[in-house]
Amino acid sequence: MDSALFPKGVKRCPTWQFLLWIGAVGIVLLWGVYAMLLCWLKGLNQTNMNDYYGFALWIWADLAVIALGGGAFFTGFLRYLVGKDELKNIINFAVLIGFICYSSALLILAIDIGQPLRGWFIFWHANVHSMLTEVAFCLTCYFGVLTIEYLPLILENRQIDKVPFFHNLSHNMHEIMAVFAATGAFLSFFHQGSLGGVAGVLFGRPFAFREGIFIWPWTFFLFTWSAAAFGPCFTIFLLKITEKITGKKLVRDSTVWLLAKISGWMILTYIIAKTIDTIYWLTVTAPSAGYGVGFFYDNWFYNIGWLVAEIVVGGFIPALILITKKGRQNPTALFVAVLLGVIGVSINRWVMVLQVMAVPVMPFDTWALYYPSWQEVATTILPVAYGIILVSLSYRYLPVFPNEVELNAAPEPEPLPEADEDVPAEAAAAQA
Amino acid sequence: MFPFGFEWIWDMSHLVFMGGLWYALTIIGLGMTYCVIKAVVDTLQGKGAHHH
Amino acid sequence: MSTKDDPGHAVSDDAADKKGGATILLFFILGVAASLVIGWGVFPRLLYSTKPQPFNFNHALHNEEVGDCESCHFFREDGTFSGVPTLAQCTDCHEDVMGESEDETIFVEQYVWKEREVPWHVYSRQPDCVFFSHAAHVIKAKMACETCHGDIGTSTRLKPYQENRITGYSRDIWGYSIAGFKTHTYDRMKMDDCAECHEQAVGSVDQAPLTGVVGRHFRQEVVPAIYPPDRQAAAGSSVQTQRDACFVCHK
Amino acid sequence: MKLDRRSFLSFVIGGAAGTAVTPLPWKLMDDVSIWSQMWPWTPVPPDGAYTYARSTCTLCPGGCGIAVRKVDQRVVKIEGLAGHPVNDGGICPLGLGGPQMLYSPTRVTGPLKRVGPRGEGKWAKISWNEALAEVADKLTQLRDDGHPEQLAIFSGAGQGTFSALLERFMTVYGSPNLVRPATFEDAYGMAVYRMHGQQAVVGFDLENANFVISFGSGVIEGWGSPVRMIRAKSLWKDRKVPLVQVEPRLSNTAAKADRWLPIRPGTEAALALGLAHVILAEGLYDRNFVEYYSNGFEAWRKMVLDGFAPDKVAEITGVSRDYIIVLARDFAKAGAGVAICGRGRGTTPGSLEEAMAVHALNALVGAINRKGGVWALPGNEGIRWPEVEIDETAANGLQRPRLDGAGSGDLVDAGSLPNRFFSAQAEGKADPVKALLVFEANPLFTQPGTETVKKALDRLDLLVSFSSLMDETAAYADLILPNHLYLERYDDVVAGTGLAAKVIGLTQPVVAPRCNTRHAGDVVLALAGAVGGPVADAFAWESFQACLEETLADDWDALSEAGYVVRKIQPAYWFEAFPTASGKFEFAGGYRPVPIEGDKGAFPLVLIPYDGMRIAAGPVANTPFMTKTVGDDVLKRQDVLVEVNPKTAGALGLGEGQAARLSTPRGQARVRIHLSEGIMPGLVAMPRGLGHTAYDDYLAGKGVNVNTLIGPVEDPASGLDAAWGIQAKLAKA
Amino acid sequence: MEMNAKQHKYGMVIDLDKCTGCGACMVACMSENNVPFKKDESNKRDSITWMRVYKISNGKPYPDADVCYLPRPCMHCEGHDGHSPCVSVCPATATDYSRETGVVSQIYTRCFGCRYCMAACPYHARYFNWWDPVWPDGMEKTLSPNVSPRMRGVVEKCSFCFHRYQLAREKAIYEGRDEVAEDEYQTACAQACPAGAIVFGDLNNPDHQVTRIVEPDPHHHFTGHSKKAFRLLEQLGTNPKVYYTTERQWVRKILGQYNFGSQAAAHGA
Repeated sequence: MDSALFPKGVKRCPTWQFLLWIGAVGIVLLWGVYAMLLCWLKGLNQTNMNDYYGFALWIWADLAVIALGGGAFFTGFLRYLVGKDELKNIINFAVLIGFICYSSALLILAIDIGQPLRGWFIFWHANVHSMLTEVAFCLTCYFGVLTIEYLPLILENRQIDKVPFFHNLSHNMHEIMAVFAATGAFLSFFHQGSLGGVAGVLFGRPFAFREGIFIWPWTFFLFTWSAAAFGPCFTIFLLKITEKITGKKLVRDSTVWLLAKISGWMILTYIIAKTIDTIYWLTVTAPSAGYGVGFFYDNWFYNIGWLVAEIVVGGFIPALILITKKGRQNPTALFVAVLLGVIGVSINRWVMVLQVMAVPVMPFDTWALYYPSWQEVATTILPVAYGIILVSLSYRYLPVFPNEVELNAAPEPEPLPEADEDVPAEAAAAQA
Repeated sequence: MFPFGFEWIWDMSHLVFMGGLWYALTIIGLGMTYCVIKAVVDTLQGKGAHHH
Repeated sequence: MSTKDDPGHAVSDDAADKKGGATILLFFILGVAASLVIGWGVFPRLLYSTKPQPFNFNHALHNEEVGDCESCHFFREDGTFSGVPTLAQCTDCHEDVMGESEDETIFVEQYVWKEREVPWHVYSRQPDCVFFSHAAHVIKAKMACETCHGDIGTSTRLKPYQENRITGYSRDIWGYSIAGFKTHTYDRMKMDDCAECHEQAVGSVDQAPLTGVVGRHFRQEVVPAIYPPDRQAAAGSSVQTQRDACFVCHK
Repeated sequence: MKLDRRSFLSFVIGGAAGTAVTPLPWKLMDDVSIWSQMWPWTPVPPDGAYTYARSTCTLCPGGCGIAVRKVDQRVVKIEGLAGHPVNDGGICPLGLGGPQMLYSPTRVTGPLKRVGPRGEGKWAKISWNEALAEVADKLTQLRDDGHPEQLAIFSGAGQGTFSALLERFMTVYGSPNLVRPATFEDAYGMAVYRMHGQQAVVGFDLENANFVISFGSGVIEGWGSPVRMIRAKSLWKDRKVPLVQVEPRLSNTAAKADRWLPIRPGTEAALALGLAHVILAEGLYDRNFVEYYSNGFEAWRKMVLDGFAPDKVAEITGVSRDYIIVLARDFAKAGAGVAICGRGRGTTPGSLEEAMAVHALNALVGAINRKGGVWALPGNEGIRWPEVEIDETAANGLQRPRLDGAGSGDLVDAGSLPNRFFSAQAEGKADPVKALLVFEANPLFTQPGTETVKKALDRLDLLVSFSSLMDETAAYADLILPNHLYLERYDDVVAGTGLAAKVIGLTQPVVAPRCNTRHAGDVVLALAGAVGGPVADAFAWESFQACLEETLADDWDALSEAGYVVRKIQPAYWFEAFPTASGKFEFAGGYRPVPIEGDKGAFPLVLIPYDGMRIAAGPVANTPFMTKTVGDDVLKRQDVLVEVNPKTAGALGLGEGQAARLSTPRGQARVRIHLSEGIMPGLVAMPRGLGHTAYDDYLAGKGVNVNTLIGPVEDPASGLDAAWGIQAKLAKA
Repeated sequence: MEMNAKQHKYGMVIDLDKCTGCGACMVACMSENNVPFKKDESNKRDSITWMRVYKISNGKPYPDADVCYLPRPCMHCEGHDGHSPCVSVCPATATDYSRETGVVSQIYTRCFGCRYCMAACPYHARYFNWWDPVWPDGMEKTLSPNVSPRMRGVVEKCSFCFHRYQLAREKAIYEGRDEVAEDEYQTACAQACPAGAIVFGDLNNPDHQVTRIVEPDPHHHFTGHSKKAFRLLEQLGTNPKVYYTTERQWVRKILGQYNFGSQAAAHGA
């Protein structure tokens, strides 16, 4: 009955099935919202954070989603600035993912601070020396950009588009989208970087501290780089999942392969840089502060395995798969690669937040481990549920995938699965 | 945030950082204003009514 | 599904759409107008509640009697400022009704005899996080009370005390202009107003365009008094702001 | 209708656009953040005039001078009084706690009468007149029955005017049963009495000593006058004065000492004699003193030389033979060496023989009444009041033996024996006490053997507590007549347990009483008046303050001005110091180990209590701030951690932080294990002062009261409690 | 940034051999600074103690075991020209370094609780108000008006009792003096310490006791000239203003050597 809202010529599952799906995810969402309200009303004592763990699960989630959302700016960068036109077929989806990631990041920050009502001080009373200030500003601005990039997609909904004003608006926005994309890329380079800076500048925390140039520690550049490298992995990862669930082909392989290839080379170059940085840090920076090589991994939980997992399993392996033609063109290998990539960058963000807190600094201090409370877990899952819902809605009602119709219009003799039964294929084709 | 704010100093870090920020904001702002105004004009000129 | 969708539809009533466009614009303007009225007119009235003072106090009269502010608002031995007089102080003169004013009668009967402190609403009450040294301003910088407190010393009636319903502070802190404009030094008592004067003392001002309605006056008269010469050349003590460090005015 | 929807939309958009250029959103944003900065439920302390009031702390016998910081009439802070002879500006965690006690929700706000069973906590508020009448009736009745001795007083009040007032009251009333908590000073005092032939207050001139051996004394953990001792320790550090700490546990004192000498608990006396042996054998003792001013030396010498050769002592104590010799030599040769005893804070007396052995050791090196030595100072004289008229009833009452047997039989030179008092009362001896008044004390918490004390109290007709706060004894009482807190009342404190000078401090009311309380002194006066006759006549003063002013007449002005007066005391020279039969110092004593309670088979381990500065174990309990400073190696949530050597714990399969059941012949409790290399294997150490059942959630129910697990062991020589531990058993919980 | 005569640099030197671990400094600090307290404070990672005394053990077996207490206030790091680990990371300028006094301030009403400064501070000197401060009925009367109570959700830390400097300065002004004397401005902990283990004063003033003990060497990042006094984590470049002295070698070793094992167990208290 909501078929009038569907993009032209596509098939969507029946409403009841859709509502069932949304409802199921909605329950998880509500659980997260409940936890969120607890944190806001009762305070952060609802978490298991403590004075040793001022930064914890949430901040990791924040850094992770921003890194993974990096696909949006980087794809945009390639499409509009580098001129990889091919990518226009996936840019919408990338933008959608980015929008979800960044709105989630902002939400998490709003829960994480002790005085949300005063959160705006970070802008009004900005201290430009603080990496966090840079993060807040660029993050917010870039979220604005993402909204601007996502807006036309909404306006292109078949019904909304009928309103001349909205039609014109989206049209005009498309016209100058390159400008917005450029600004977005500019902002992203900075906030992705300053997120790395957040940890890198902590000269009181030998595990996090890195040298660098000017005000920027090496982590600044490594974070930007890794976001650009792994962001597309996440886009592809989610695309594959979406295709699996919808049982449709949504983006041309050529497009995916192109993005995968670029991502692969980015990962490779990044992980080499990361390796060099790690070696320099372990052999020069840390020892100069009196911390031996073995020291940072001298714990039953935080052992050297984390380093291996991040650099080899989550770095070199996906890189090598993606840069080889055979690798990226084999569906399974491609999926494994992007998955490993996503895990790899997440591990990096994890150690740069939580292991930093865990490592003892004062000579008589001991390792500090922590486990999150259910409220923390719930508020961290909240964005996931929210993301799924937003993807579902967008997929159902907005022309996210320009090639969907043609990719799925190929006359198939056997009837489509019930799930997709709604508009007969012929009718759809006729309308197109 | 603004030159009249308490924390503002006329130094390099403010000029560079806040400069970059305001630059970005201006572009976004102008861009959107352009789009909206042009859309209004177009609409009044009856554009966008016929399409498919 | 979708007779709505037939392409002909949109074309059919082109005029209607134009007319629609105009009405929409009209409603837009209406919306703007309404919000302006609410924001500038209604909101400020709603934001503040007027609280009556326990009884009227005639500063002018007392000024004639005792001659200066210091006799009632004095410094203690340890350099701290006594602020609003306590009942004990007033009782020095007012054990009994002296004049005819009914306010005094209320005071003596309701407070002196019952030994209750007068629950004044203090116009200049600052948040608890503020450390303000009257000694530094009045003794060292030789500033006049009026600079911050205005001409209350010559007033014969206490003006109505308006309390911000949200913050619980006097309207005098934000100032009576809802837009936050000020024409006198005492029109507002927010942090920026303190900063305005303090700023003149320290480096940042040399790089910044002079802000504040009274900047120059303070630079010429107050600064030399507050800050030793060697301090004036140097930038402020704060690493973050190059102004006076936070703990100069906070506790 | 399509049109309406769109129009409405544009109306809203227009409204939003318009609102953005009004103060509304921005002012709201600012005000809301200001609100968040001043949440109504975050208190704003009212400002006012800052003043300091001089007074004297009464929270422990230390007698420190305090400067009480006030804002108008609020007490906000307590600081040490600079220039005060005892603490010179320094102050201990407990002393800092005054404000939290003054404004504590556990204050007894007025006279209370128990309704419902004892200790159930059901009270009726009564007027002071009713309260006084209740007590007076009982007092009168006891005298009418001809049994004034059935009234007993348990008083922890220091040696000041108030105590004298109580003594006077008991004398005219006719009861010998004025009982005081006993400390190591009682044991040491008896030792001095036997060796000097003189009732004396013992003082240690530690500031001038140049070598100190401490037999388990918590030098920096509350022994004597805590702040003074800590200052002395710092002085030693500056002057490089060695401190040797003899005890089985690495206490803070041991850690700060130049040498920690772990020793089998309870064998300290043997070590003292062992050291004496070396000094005698090598002729390192003060010949002048021994030859001209001592008596009974030869016999004592023989006893020591025969029985306490280093090897034998090493065997008994577990201290290495060689080090015994080295230590003895260093001590003797130091010139101004002094030995002190009294375990931990010295709140349990310990054995008389131990005190005598240590005192003999001091005598041997000529430390008696010498600069940097141990001084015997004339007892508490000074108070000159008119003689009391005693009627027949009182006379008869006073004839009766004390319930604790002190002063009669073979305990003729004993003063007060609380351990015997409570056990006798509990066992229902011939002439039990019917009414007990408790001042400045909390026996139900502080006396070892809580069960016995409880039994004893159960046998009373009337238990009256004068506590300002709802402590355990008060909670168990029939009546509470709350005293002013020390910040609200006058008192005089004779300072300096073990201080080589007499400092009298004045405690002054710095604020008006917060609750409907009365000065216990005034209450005593009122009660005396109510009893009437000679009892009333003995108290001419109309108030305690008047009594105090009269008593301290000469010093009153100086006291109220400076807060204290110092009486420099010169100890008597050797030739006139010993009013014994021989007129000389009497060498005496020996070593019989004090038996430990419990069967080694069933209870293979030994539980020893220990003291620390962060937990108040006396009649005054911890403030929330103090409890906050207690380490997570001592208290974890509601569980106390007991110190056990890893070897011992390992053998029992117990690990760090693990829950365990600790049982002794006296009782059992749930504890957690803290593995410590700083304690002798086979021992279990538990802090004193935890496990309160009264007070509020900031203190009650945290840990275990060690006194419920341990009981007194009577020293045959003195009748005092000489317990140093109890057999115990640890098992997984 | 040219220095000038009026600049103080308040600092502290703590004699670890005199410190008895009695805890008076902690209580004095809490009482002076309106520090809140909860019913259960045994979780030391969630227990606000501006001044915390750590217990360090030498890790040797009985009977060679030894312990040492280490009082740890905020170190008021100077870092490089006032850029302490925490100051420059605060996004809202809620914490600040004063060149006039060398004090690192924390403004609770400005702080919005992002806790970045806590992550930055290697000394764990910063504490977050996880809970609303609650004083048992009546005990709010113990609060001092010289220090503003904190609200839930903000970071707080030792201020070197700066309000005492503010009051001392007011007195000086009232008495027509320009400067505050050494004994006029002392922190609550230094004043209370019964062992006299804590010495506080102006490291820029050669007459102050603290300077005479430390002899800070401006040419070597203010390390103690006579190697007698040392600082915690000096090698990180935090340039703290709290110095320590001890003659016990094992303590110097544990506090001085950086790539330590976990052999030195610490108990917050």
